Amino acid sequence: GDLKDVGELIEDAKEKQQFGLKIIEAQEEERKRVAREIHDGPAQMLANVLLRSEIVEKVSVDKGMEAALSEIKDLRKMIRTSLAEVRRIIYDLRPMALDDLGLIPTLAKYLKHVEELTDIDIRFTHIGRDARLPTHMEVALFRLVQEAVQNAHKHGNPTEIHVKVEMKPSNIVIVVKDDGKGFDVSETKKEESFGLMGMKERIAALKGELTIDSSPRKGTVVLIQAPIENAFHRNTSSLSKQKG
Amino acid sequence: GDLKDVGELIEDAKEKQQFGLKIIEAQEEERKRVAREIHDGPAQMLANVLLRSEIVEKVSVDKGMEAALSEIKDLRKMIRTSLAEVRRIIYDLRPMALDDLGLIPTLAKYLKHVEELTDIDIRFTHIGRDARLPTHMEVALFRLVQEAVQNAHKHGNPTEIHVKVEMKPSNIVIVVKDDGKGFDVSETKKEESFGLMGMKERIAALKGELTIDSSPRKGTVVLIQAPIENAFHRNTSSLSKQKG
Amino acid sequence: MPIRLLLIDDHQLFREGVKRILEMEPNFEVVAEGEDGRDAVALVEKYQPDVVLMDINMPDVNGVEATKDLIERFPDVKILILSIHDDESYVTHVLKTGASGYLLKEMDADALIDAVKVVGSGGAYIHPKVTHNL
Ligand SMILES: Nc1ncnc2c1ncn2[C@@H]1O[C@H](COP(=O)(O)OP(=O)(O)OP(=O)(O)O)[C@@H](O)[C@H]1O
Ligand SMILES: Nc1ncnc2c1ncn2[C@@H]1O[C@H](COP(=O)(O)OP(=O)(O)OP(=O)(O)O)[C@@H](O)[C@H]1O
Ligand SMILES: [K+]
Ligand SMILES: [Mg+2]
Ligand SMILES: [Mg+2]
Ligand SMILES: [Mg+2]
Repeated sequence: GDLKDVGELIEDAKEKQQFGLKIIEAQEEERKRVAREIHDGPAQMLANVLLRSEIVEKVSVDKGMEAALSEIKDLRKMIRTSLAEVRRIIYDLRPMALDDLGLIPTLAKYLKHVEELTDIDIRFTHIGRDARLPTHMEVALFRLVQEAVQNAHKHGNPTEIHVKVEMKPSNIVIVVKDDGKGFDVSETKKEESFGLMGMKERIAALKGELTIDSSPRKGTVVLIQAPIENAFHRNTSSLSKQKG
Repeated sequence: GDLKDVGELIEDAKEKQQFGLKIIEAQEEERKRVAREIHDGPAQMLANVLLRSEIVEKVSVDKGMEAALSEIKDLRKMIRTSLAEVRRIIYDLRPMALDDLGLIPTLAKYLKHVEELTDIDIRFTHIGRDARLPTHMEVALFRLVQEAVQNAHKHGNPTEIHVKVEMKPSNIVIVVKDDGKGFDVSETKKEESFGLMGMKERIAALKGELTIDSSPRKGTVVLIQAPIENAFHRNTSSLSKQKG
Repeated sequence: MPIRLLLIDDHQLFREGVKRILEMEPNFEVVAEGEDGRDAVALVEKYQPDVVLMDINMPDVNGVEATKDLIERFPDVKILILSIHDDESYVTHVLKTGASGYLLKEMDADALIDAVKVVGSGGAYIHPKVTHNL
């Protein structure tokens, strides 16, 4: 190879090195965050519920049945709150719907959730099949859409995001389009774009393609394409087929 | 650069790519595992507790407070069990002692835990200071020892593992020595040694050194060295110093 | 003379529960509450409590650091740690820093009351569940 190729190769190698370390760090950060969330949420709540149940007993002795019953009501409220929190933690880790129901329902729910939490109008269009795909593919596609949507929300300040999924027999095409600020794709510094790098890694693993079309003030279109291996037939609608 | 360099660079870039992808996959696996653990353990348990707490109200009306209080006692037992499980989940993610107490107490506990779970005698020697180090350093050193100990356990079939930590003012030296099978370090295939690669990434980030000395039937010695930056003085003993 | 107590924990709901149990005791008085190790130092200075009930994991300055600092500055104050963690590493570490007691947050009400009385009168208290871990 000529000099330019070598330079590029060195760049590439450096980038990858940075990337490995960055993911290790991101993983540790996530572990810390989740450990703390569980510690501050469910663990404290459980201790709390134990304490409250002691109060029920004391109150029933000191103040009688009426008061004890009202304590029990409080207790139940606390248990309900912890349960909701536990569910949120689980969902943030990995929507279990991904394993239970597949990509399309999980995306629908995720996008609805983002819409509720933000001022953004989110449109979700699904064309074609709603078939189950191999797990690693469903996870990767979900994360790709998640990153694209998060980027639109974090950086683009859009009024609308449109997510379109078309599932054909032999490939899947997903478009995430926002009407936000846009950005100069060629100007993103590789060392700082770990979100985009992660997307590239994931799409490479799927042997698919990722195109980002954006320019300042024009909004952003993220195009995700991946082949569905022919050998794979996992149909959601039929349990017997899955077994057979 | 000559042809060999380019070839090596490509190799290196490929390896790193593989490595990055492998960590992404490992992270997804971990998320899934934790989500499932929480779902199957604490979440189920809380749902159960919630259900049972409804019965408490009924019981108190139908059979009186005595019976209701005895129901609550049962509930308390269930909650204690979930709390134990929640603790384990937190610990597996990231020992919070690492943040609360620092490296030395966390290692002591971890090694005792491994000793209890296996047939291996584990000796832990700590020489020098027990100072707090920067968080990223405490985490990296803990993970390095954890990987070395897990490797000894998984691959070496040793009767003893000796972990020695020497904390000097300007650097830290950790030795993990096992009397197991040993292995030919030069023969490990890079594509399959993600544990060792992760160790190298982590030690590089610490600007430290990692040496593995092993040969078949001779046991393994892992030597970890890392500088402690002079600027850093985080003394556990004084709150006022931290403020000032 | 009532035993004067200070509660330090970043979880308000938990403080509430502890406070309610403590205040059912005729001889206990909760004089103040705080949610961080920094609060602990300021509040001890202001209220001179007999016993501080101290959480470990708190956002800014944790209970271990706060305990060391309190013992250094106010040698008479007694500290009772209230924690989620049942590892012996926590217990030994915390007792070394000068705390007088270690109680798990899953305690029952009687244990809480006992622990406060023991620590308040100069004794040491360790949660029965962790003593046999030691
Ligand atoms: N939809 C978008 N609208 C506007 N700018 C975008 C959009 N997507 C990406 N960008 C720009 O590209 C940069 C790189 O994105 P990337 O996802 O790699 O990093 P990040 O989102 O800043 O950080 P991370 O994803 O690691 O949290 C962003 O900082 C932003 O400037
Ligand atoms: N202490 C040891 N004793 C004997 N063999 C070892 C020891 N440490 C490493 N090895 C050998 O080196 C190989 C590479 O180790 P490495 O930690 O990279 O991978 P792994 O442990 O097989 O998988 P992973 O760490 O990804 O779970 C191991 O498969 C094993 O053959
Ligand atoms: K705690
Ligand atoms: Mg991003
Ligand atoms: Mg390994
Ligand atoms: Mg706390």
